[in-house]
Amino acid sequence: MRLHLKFFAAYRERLGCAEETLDWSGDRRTLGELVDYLRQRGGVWQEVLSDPRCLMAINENMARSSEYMHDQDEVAFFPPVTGG
Amino acid sequence: MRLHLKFFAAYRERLGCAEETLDWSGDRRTLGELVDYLRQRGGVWQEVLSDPRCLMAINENMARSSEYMHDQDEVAFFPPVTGG
Amino acid sequence: MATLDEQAGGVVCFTGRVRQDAQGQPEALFLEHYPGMTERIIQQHVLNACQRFTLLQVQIQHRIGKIAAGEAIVWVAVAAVHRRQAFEGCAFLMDFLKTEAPLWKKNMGNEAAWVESRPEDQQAKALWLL
Amino acid sequence: MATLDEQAGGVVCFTGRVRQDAQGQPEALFLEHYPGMTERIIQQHVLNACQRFTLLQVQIQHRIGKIAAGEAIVWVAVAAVHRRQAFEGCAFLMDFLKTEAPLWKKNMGNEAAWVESRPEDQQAKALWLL
Repeated sequence: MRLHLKFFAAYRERLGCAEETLDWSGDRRTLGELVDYLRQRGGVWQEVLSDPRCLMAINENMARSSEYMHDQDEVAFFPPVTGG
Repeated sequence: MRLHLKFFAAYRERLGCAEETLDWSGDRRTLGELVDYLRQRGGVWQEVLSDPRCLMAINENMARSSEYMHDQDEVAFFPPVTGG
Repeated sequence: MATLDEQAGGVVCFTGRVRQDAQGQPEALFLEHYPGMTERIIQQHVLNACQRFTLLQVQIQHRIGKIAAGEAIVWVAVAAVHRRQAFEGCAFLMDFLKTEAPLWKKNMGNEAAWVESRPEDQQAKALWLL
Repeated sequence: MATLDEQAGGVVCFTGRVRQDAQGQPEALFLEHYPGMTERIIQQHVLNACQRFTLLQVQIQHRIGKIAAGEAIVWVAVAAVHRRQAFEGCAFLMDFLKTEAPLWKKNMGNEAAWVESRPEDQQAKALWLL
Protein backbone atom coordinates (compact mmCIF):
# COMPACT_ATOMS: atom_id res chain seq x y z
CA MET A 1 0.00 0.00 0.00
CA ARG A 2 1.00 3.58 -0.58
CA LEU A 3 1.12 5.86 2.48
CA HIS A 4 1.60 9.61 2.58
CA LEU A 5 3.69 10.42 5.65
CA LYS A 6 3.88 13.90 7.19
CA PHE A 7 6.15 15.19 9.93
CA PHE A 8 5.70 18.48 11.75
CA ALA A 9 7.61 21.01 13.87
CA ALA A 10 10.57 19.60 15.85
CA TYR A 11 10.15 16.18 14.17
CA ARG A 12 10.20 17.73 10.69
CA GLU A 13 13.40 19.56 11.55
CA ARG A 14 15.16 16.64 13.24
CA LEU A 15 14.26 14.22 10.44
CA GLY A 16 14.95 16.81 7.75
CA CYS A 17 11.71 15.57 6.20
CA ALA A 18 8.27 17.20 5.94
CA GLU A 19 6.62 14.64 3.65
CA GLU A 20 7.40 11.20 2.31
CA THR A 21 5.47 8.84 0.07
CA LEU A 22 6.06 5.30 1.27
CA ASP A 23 5.26 2.24 -0.82
CA TRP A 24 5.08 -0.38 1.83
CA SER A 25 4.69 -4.00 0.83
CA GLY A 26 4.43 -5.51 4.27
CA ASP A 27 1.33 -7.33 5.39
CA ARG A 28 1.58 -5.52 8.72
CA ARG A 29 -0.84 -2.68 8.56
CA THR A 30 -1.32 -1.13 12.02
CA LEU A 31 0.09 2.28 12.84
CA GLY A 32 2.27 0.66 15.54
CA GLU A 33 3.87 -1.55 12.93
CA LEU A 34 4.60 1.47 10.74
CA VAL A 35 6.30 3.12 13.72
CA ASP A 36 8.45 -0.01 14.21
CA TYR A 37 9.33 -0.02 10.51
CA LEU A 38 10.41 3.65 10.60
CA ARG A 39 12.44 3.13 13.80
CA GLN A 40 14.46 0.45 12.02
CA ARG A 41 15.93 3.17 9.83
CA GLY A 42 18.01 4.00 12.92
CA GLY A 43 19.60 7.33 13.85
CA VAL A 44 17.20 10.23 14.18
CA TRP A 45 14.36 8.00 12.94
CA GLN A 46 14.91 5.66 15.87
CA GLU A 47 15.05 8.67 18.21
CA VAL A 48 12.06 10.63 16.96
CA LEU A 49 9.73 7.65 16.60
CA SER A 50 10.63 6.55 20.13
CA ASP A 51 9.53 9.83 21.70
CA PRO A 52 6.87 8.73 24.23
CA ARG A 53 4.99 12.01 23.64
CA CYS A 54 4.77 11.45 19.86
CA LEU A 55 1.24 12.08 18.53
CA MET A 56 -0.12 10.40 15.40
CA ALA A 57 -2.99 11.04 13.03
CA ILE A 58 -4.49 9.05 10.16
CA ASN A 59 -6.28 11.18 7.58
CA GLU A 60 -6.32 14.14 9.99
CA ASN A 61 -7.84 12.15 12.86
CA MET A 62 -5.82 11.42 15.98
CA ALA A 63 -4.94 7.72 15.98
CA ARG A 64 -3.49 5.06 18.31
CA SER A 65 -0.88 2.43 17.53
CA SER A 66 -3.52 -0.28 17.24
CA GLU A 67 -5.34 1.48 14.41
CA TYR A 68 -5.27 -0.01 10.88
CA MET A 69 -4.12 1.93 7.83
CA HIS A 70 -5.31 1.66 4.24
CA ASP A 71 -3.91 2.40 0.80
CA GLN A 72 -3.48 6.16 0.17
CA ASP A 73 -3.87 7.07 3.84
CA GLU A 74 -2.21 10.24 5.09
CA VAL A 75 -0.28 9.45 8.26
CA ALA A 76 1.10 12.31 10.38
CA PHE A 77 3.57 12.37 13.27
CA PHE A 78 3.99 15.38 15.54
CA PRO A 79 5.03 16.47 19.04
CA PRO A 80 2.58 17.84 21.66
CA VAL A 81 0.86 20.92 20.27
CA THR A 82 1.70 24.43 21.52
CA GLY A 83 -0.57 26.79 19.57
CA GLY A 84 -3.00 29.36 20.89
CA MET B 1 -27.06 68.23 62.43
CA ARG B 2 -27.42 68.84 58.72
CA LEU B 3 -27.66 65.74 56.50
CA HIS B 4 -27.60 65.57 52.70
CA LEU B 5 -29.97 62.79 51.64
CA LYS B 6 -29.87 61.18 48.21
CA PHE B 7 -32.31 58.74 46.62
CA PHE B 8 -31.65 56.75 43.45
CA ALA B 9 -33.45 54.84 40.70
CA ALA B 10 -36.84 53.36 41.70
CA TYR B 11 -36.69 55.08 45.11
CA ARG B 12 -36.00 58.46 43.52
CA GLU B 13 -39.01 58.01 41.25
CA ARG B 14 -41.41 56.73 43.92
CA LEU B 15 -40.46 59.44 46.40
CA GLY B 16 -40.36 62.11 43.70
CA CYS B 17 -37.15 63.22 45.36
CA ALA B 18 -33.50 62.90 44.27
CA GLU B 19 -31.94 65.02 47.03
CA GLU B 20 -32.99 66.59 50.28
CA THR B 21 -31.12 68.63 52.86
CA LEU B 22 -32.38 67.65 56.31
CA ASP B 23 -31.75 69.74 59.42
CA TRP B 24 -32.35 67.19 62.08
CA SER B 25 -32.34 68.26 65.70
CA GLY B 26 -32.83 64.88 67.29
CA ASP B 27 -30.21 63.38 69.56
CA ARG B 28 -30.65 60.06 67.77
CA ARG B 29 -27.86 59.78 65.29
CA THR B 30 -27.68 56.23 63.90
CA LEU B 31 -28.69 55.48 60.34
CA GLY B 32 -31.44 53.20 61.65
CA GLU B 33 -32.96 56.09 63.55
CA LEU B 34 -32.89 58.23 60.43
CA VAL B 35 -34.76 55.47 58.60
CA ASP B 36 -37.40 55.43 61.38
CA TYR B 37 -37.70 59.21 61.19
CA LEU B 38 -38.25 59.15 57.43
CA ARG B 39 -40.77 56.30 57.68
CA GLN B 40 -42.88 58.42 59.99
CA ARG B 41 -43.61 60.72 57.07
CA GLY B 42 -45.99 57.93 56.00
CA GLY B 43 -47.20 57.09 52.46
CA VAL B 44 -44.45 56.33 49.95
CA TRP B 45 -41.82 57.24 52.56
CA GLN B 46 -43.11 54.50 54.85
CA GLU B 47 -43.18 52.09 51.90
CA VAL B 48 -39.77 52.82 50.38
CA LEU B 49 -37.87 52.96 53.67
CA SER B 50 -39.45 49.64 54.69
CA ASP B 51 -38.10 47.79 51.62
CA PRO B 52 -36.04 44.96 53.14
CA ARG B 53 -33.63 45.15 50.18
CA CYS B 54 -32.95 48.87 50.70
CA LEU B 55 -29.22 49.65 50.58
CA MET B 56 -27.68 52.62 52.40
CA ALA B 57 -24.43 54.52 52.15
CA ILE B 58 -22.84 57.24 54.29
CA ASN B 59 -20.37 59.44 52.41
CA GLU B 60 -20.26 56.93 49.53
CA ASN B 61 -19.48 53.93 51.76
CA MET B 62 -22.02 51.18 52.23
CA ALA B 63 -23.44 51.44 55.76
CA ARG B 64 -25.58 49.46 58.22
CA SER B 65 -28.41 50.72 60.42
CA SER B 66 -26.18 50.73 63.49
CA GLU B 67 -23.71 53.20 61.96
CA TYR B 68 -23.50 56.74 63.37
CA MET B 69 -23.89 59.86 61.24
CA HIS B 70 -22.23 63.24 61.62
CA ASP B 71 -22.99 66.82 60.62
CA GLN B 72 -22.77 67.36 56.83
CA ASP B 73 -22.80 63.65 56.05
CA GLU B 74 -24.16 62.52 52.68
CA VAL B 75 -26.61 59.68 53.23
CA ALA B 76 -27.85 57.68 50.22
CA PHE B 77 -30.70 55.19 49.85
CA PHE B 78 -30.98 52.89 46.85
CA PRO B 79 -32.36 49.53 45.66
CA PRO B 80 -30.15 46.54 44.72
CA VAL B 81 -27.82 47.55 41.91
CA THR B 82 -28.32 46.31 38.34
CA GLY B 83 -25.49 47.78 36.28
CA GLY B 84 -22.92 46.02 34.13
CA MET C 1 -5.67 49.67 25.99
CA ALA C 2 -3.60 51.44 23.41
CA THR C 3 -0.23 50.28 24.73
CA LEU C 4 -0.14 46.79 26.14
CA ASP C 5 2.46 45.66 28.67
CA GLU C 6 5.17 43.67 26.85
CA GLN C 7 4.70 40.79 29.26
CA ALA C 8 0.96 40.51 28.52
CA GLY C 9 0.39 37.11 26.91
CA GLY C 10 -3.38 37.08 27.34
CA VAL C 11 -5.99 39.82 27.04
CA VAL C 12 -9.64 39.21 27.87
CA CYS C 13 -12.30 41.78 26.97
CA PHE C 14 -15.88 41.57 28.09
CA THR C 15 -18.58 43.65 26.43
CA GLY C 16 -22.03 43.80 27.98
CA ARG C 17 -24.74 45.11 25.70
CA VAL C 18 -28.46 45.80 25.54
CA ARG C 19 -30.01 42.60 24.20
CA GLN C 20 -33.48 42.32 22.70
CA ASP C 21 -35.97 39.50 23.11
CA ALA C 22 -37.97 38.02 20.21
CA GLN C 23 -40.58 40.78 20.65
CA GLY C 24 -37.93 43.45 20.12
CA GLN C 25 -38.02 44.52 23.78
CA PRO C 26 -36.59 46.61 25.27
CA GLU C 27 -36.01 49.35 22.71
CA ALA C 28 -33.42 50.87 25.02
CA LEU C 29 -32.20 51.00 28.60
CA PHE C 30 -31.73 54.00 30.84
CA LEU C 31 -28.68 53.71 33.10
CA GLU C 32 -28.62 55.73 36.32
CA HIS C 33 -25.58 55.92 38.62
CA TYR C 34 -24.41 57.48 41.89
CA PRO C 35 -21.73 59.92 40.69
CA GLY C 36 -18.55 59.61 42.68
CA MET C 37 -19.44 56.44 44.55
CA THR C 38 -19.66 54.42 41.33
CA GLU C 39 -16.15 55.43 40.32
CA ARG C 40 -14.75 54.71 43.80
CA ILE C 41 -16.35 51.27 44.04
CA ILE C 42 -15.10 50.29 40.59
CA GLN C 43 -11.61 51.53 41.42
CA GLN C 44 -11.60 49.46 44.64
CA HIS C 45 -12.51 46.29 42.76
CA VAL C 46 -9.90 46.96 40.09
CA LEU C 47 -7.22 47.17 42.82
CA ASN C 48 -8.54 43.95 44.40
CA ALA C 49 -8.52 42.15 41.04
CA CYS C 50 -5.00 43.34 40.18
CA GLN C 51 -3.64 41.93 43.45
CA ARG C 52 -5.66 38.72 43.48
CA PHE C 53 -4.99 37.72 39.87
CA THR C 54 -1.63 39.46 39.28
CA LEU C 55 -3.08 41.51 36.45
CA LEU C 56 -0.83 43.74 34.38
CA GLN C 57 -3.49 46.16 33.10
CA VAL C 58 -7.20 46.81 33.50
CA GLN C 59 -9.48 49.18 31.65
CA ILE C 60 -13.18 49.65 32.39
CA GLN C 61 -15.77 51.81 30.68
CA HIS C 62 -19.40 51.95 31.77
CA ARG C 63 -21.95 54.06 29.96
CA ILE C 64 -24.81 55.93 31.64
CA GLY C 65 -28.00 57.52 30.35
CA LYS C 66 -30.04 56.15 27.44
CA ILE C 67 -28.49 53.18 25.62
CA ALA C 68 -30.26 51.72 22.58
CA ALA C 69 -30.70 47.97 21.95
CA GLY C 70 -27.55 46.49 20.44
CA GLU C 71 -25.29 49.12 21.97
CA ALA C 72 -22.61 48.37 24.55
CA ILE C 73 -23.26 49.16 28.22
CA VAL C 74 -19.97 48.13 29.75
CA TRP C 75 -16.49 47.19 28.54
CA VAL C 76 -13.90 45.50 30.76
CA ALA C 77 -10.44 44.67 29.38
CA VAL C 78 -7.84 42.78 31.39
CA ALA C 79 -4.24 41.88 30.49
CA ALA C 80 -2.10 39.29 32.28
CA VAL C 81 0.94 37.12 31.64
CA HIS C 82 -1.19 33.98 31.17
CA ARG C 83 -4.76 33.54 30.00
CA ARG C 84 -6.19 32.01 33.18
CA GLN C 85 -5.41 35.13 35.20
CA ALA C 86 -6.93 37.34 32.51
CA PHE C 87 -10.13 35.24 32.25
CA GLU C 88 -10.58 35.07 36.02
CA GLY C 89 -9.75 38.74 36.58
CA CYS C 90 -12.26 39.83 33.94
CA ALA C 91 -15.04 37.55 35.24
CA PHE C 92 -14.32 38.68 38.84
CA LEU C 93 -14.60 42.35 37.87
CA MET C 94 -17.89 41.79 36.05
CA ASP C 95 -19.34 39.80 38.97
CA PHE C 96 -18.54 42.64 41.40
CA LEU C 97 -19.54 45.41 38.99
CA LYS C 98 -22.95 43.73 38.64
CA THR C 99 -23.55 43.46 42.38
CA GLU C 100 -21.64 46.29 44.07
CA ALA C 101 -21.33 49.31 41.78
CA PRO C 102 -24.25 51.73 42.32
CA LEU C 103 -25.77 51.62 38.85
CA TRP C 104 -29.36 50.86 37.92
CA LYS C 105 -31.02 49.86 34.65
CA LYS C 106 -34.50 50.83 33.55
CA ASN C 107 -36.19 49.25 30.55
CA MET C 108 -37.55 51.80 28.11
CA GLY C 109 -40.26 50.91 25.61
CA ASN C 110 -43.70 49.35 25.94
CA GLU C 111 -43.20 48.23 29.53
CA ALA C 112 -40.96 50.77 31.20
CA ALA C 113 -39.75 49.32 34.50
CA TRP C 114 -36.64 49.17 36.63
CA VAL C 115 -34.73 45.97 36.03
CA GLU C 116 -34.76 43.53 38.96
CA SER C 117 -31.45 42.24 40.29
CA ARG C 118 -30.72 38.59 39.38
CA PRO C 119 -30.06 36.00 42.12
CA GLU C 120 -27.49 34.42 39.74
CA ASP C 121 -25.43 37.60 40.02
CA GLN C 122 -25.37 37.44 43.81
CA GLN C 123 -24.41 33.76 43.61
CA ALA C 124 -21.60 34.48 41.16
CA LYS C 125 -20.18 37.11 43.52
CA ALA C 126 -20.53 34.80 46.54
CA LEU C 127 -18.31 32.17 44.89
CA TRP C 128 -15.37 34.60 44.86
CA LEU C 129 -15.77 35.17 48.61
CA LEU C 130 -15.47 31.50 49.62
CA MET D 1 -18.13 39.75 14.58
CA ALA D 2 -19.53 42.53 12.45
CA THR D 3 -23.19 41.76 13.14
CA LEU D 4 -23.98 40.53 16.62
CA ASP D 5 -27.06 38.48 17.39
CA GLU D 6 -29.74 40.74 18.92
CA GLN D 7 -30.04 38.40 21.89
CA ALA D 8 -26.33 38.59 22.70
CA GLY D 9 -26.01 40.25 26.10
CA GLY D 10 -22.38 39.27 26.70
CA VAL D 11 -19.40 39.09 24.37
CA VAL D 12 -16.03 37.77 25.53
CA CYS D 13 -12.93 38.17 23.38
CA PHE D 14 -9.62 36.55 24.14
CA THR D 15 -6.44 37.72 22.45
CA GLY D 16 -3.27 35.68 22.84
CA ARG D 17 -0.09 37.51 21.92
CA VAL D 18 3.67 37.09 21.79
CA ARG D 19 4.92 38.33 25.16
CA GLN D 20 8.49 39.31 25.93
CA ASP D 21 10.45 38.67 29.10
CA ALA D 22 12.63 41.30 30.80
CA GLN D 23 15.50 40.36 28.47
CA GLY D 24 13.38 41.16 25.42
CA GLN D 25 13.08 37.48 24.44
CA PRO D 26 11.77 36.14 22.19
CA GLU D 27 11.98 38.65 19.35
CA ALA D 28 9.33 36.70 17.50
CA LEU D 29 7.61 33.32 17.25
CA PHE D 30 7.25 31.05 14.27
CA LEU D 31 3.89 29.28 14.14
CA GLU D 32 3.64 26.02 12.19
CA HIS D 33 0.36 24.19 11.59
CA TYR D 34 -1.06 21.07 9.95
CA PRO D 35 -3.14 22.54 7.10
CA GLY D 36 -6.60 21.02 6.97
CA MET D 37 -6.44 19.17 10.28
CA THR D 38 -6.04 22.41 12.25
CA GLU D 39 -9.18 23.87 10.72
CA ARG D 40 -11.17 20.65 11.29
CA ILE D 41 -10.14 20.32 14.93
CA ILE D 42 -10.99 23.96 15.66
CA GLN D 43 -14.35 23.58 13.92
CA GLN D 44 -15.13 20.49 16.03
CA HIS D 45 -14.42 22.33 19.25
CA VAL D 46 -16.48 25.32 18.15
CA LEU D 47 -19.47 23.00 17.61
CA ASN D 48 -18.88 21.37 21.03
CA ALA D 49 -18.67 24.77 22.72
CA CYS D 50 -21.81 26.09 21.00
CA GLN D 51 -23.82 23.11 22.27
CA ARG D 52 -22.32 22.91 25.74
CA PHE D 53 -22.57 26.63 26.57
CA THR D 54 -25.52 27.62 24.32
CA LEU D 55 -23.39 30.13 22.45
CA LEU D 56 -24.97 32.41 19.87
CA GLN D 57 -21.83 33.19 17.85
CA VAL D 58 -18.16 32.24 17.77
CA GLN D 59 -15.32 33.65 15.72
CA ILE D 60 -11.74 32.37 15.82
CA GLN D 61 -8.64 33.60 14.05
CA HIS D 62 -5.23 31.98 14.47
CA ARG D 63 -2.16 33.34 12.74
CA ILE D 64 0.65 31.18 11.35
CA GLY D 65 4.20 31.93 10.23
CA LYS D 66 6.41 34.56 11.81
CA ILE D 67 4.75 36.71 14.50
CA ALA D 68 6.71 39.52 16.16
CA ALA D 69 6.71 40.23 19.90
CA GLY D 70 3.64 42.24 20.87
CA GLU D 71 1.57 40.96 17.96
CA ALA D 72 -1.53 38.81 18.35
CA ILE D 73 -1.34 35.06 17.74
CA VAL D 74 -4.93 34.06 18.29
CA TRP D 75 -8.27 35.81 18.69
CA VAL D 76 -11.39 34.03 20.02
CA ALA D 77 -14.69 35.93 20.29
CA VAL D 78 -17.81 34.38 21.81
CA ALA D 79 -21.32 35.82 22.15
CA ALA D 80 -24.06 34.49 24.43
CA VAL D 81 -27.26 35.65 26.10
CA HIS D 82 -25.55 35.93 29.51
CA ARG D 83 -21.93 36.61 30.45
CA ARG D 84 -21.24 33.32 32.26
CA GLN D 85 -21.85 31.30 29.08
CA ALA D 86 -19.64 33.64 27.08
CA PHE D 87 -16.77 33.52 29.62
CA GLU D 88 -16.92 29.73 29.92
CA GLY D 89 -17.29 29.15 26.18
CA CYS D 90 -14.28 31.34 25.42
CA ALA D 91 -12.08 29.75 28.13
CA PHE D 92 -13.16 26.25 26.97
CA LEU D 93 -12.21 27.02 23.37
CA MET D 94 -8.80 28.37 24.37
CA ASP D 95 -8.11 25.35 26.62
CA PHE D 96 -8.83 22.95 23.74
CA LEU D 97 -7.11 25.08 21.11
CA LYS D 98 -3.97 25.01 23.27
CA THR D 99 -3.97 21.24 23.67
CA GLU D 100 -5.68 19.73 20.62
CA ALA D 101 -5.21 21.90 17.55
CA PRO D 102 -2.09 20.85 15.60
CA LEU D 103 -0.11 24.08 15.89
CA TRP D 104 3.45 24.51 17.15
CA LYS D 105 5.40 27.55 18.34
CA LYS D 106 9.11 28.10 17.87
CA ASN D 107 10.98 30.88 19.64
CA MET D 108 13.05 33.00 17.26
CA GLY D 109 15.93 35.10 18.52
CA ASN D 110 19.02 34.36 20.58
CA GLU D 111 17.85 30.92 21.67
CA ALA D 112 15.78 29.49 18.84
CA ALA D 113 13.89 26.47 20.16
CA TRP D 114 10.52 24.81 19.87
CA VAL D 115 8.25 25.81 22.75
CA GLU D 116 7.52 22.99 25.22
CA SER D 117 3.87 22.22 26.01
CA ARG D 118 2.79 23.38 29.49
CA PRO D 119 1.38 20.88 32.01
CA GLU D 120 -1.02 23.65 33.15
CA ASP D 121 -2.62 23.56 29.71
CA GLN D 122 -3.28 19.81 29.94
CA GLN D 123 -4.70 20.29 33.44
CA ALA D 124 -6.98 23.09 32.25
CA LYS D 125 -8.35 20.84 29.49
CA ALA D 126 -8.78 17.91 31.88
CA LEU D 127 -11.08 19.97 34.13
CA TRP D 128 -13.62 20.33 31.29
CA LEU D 129 -13.69 16.54 30.87
CA LEU D 130 -14.67 15.73 34.48
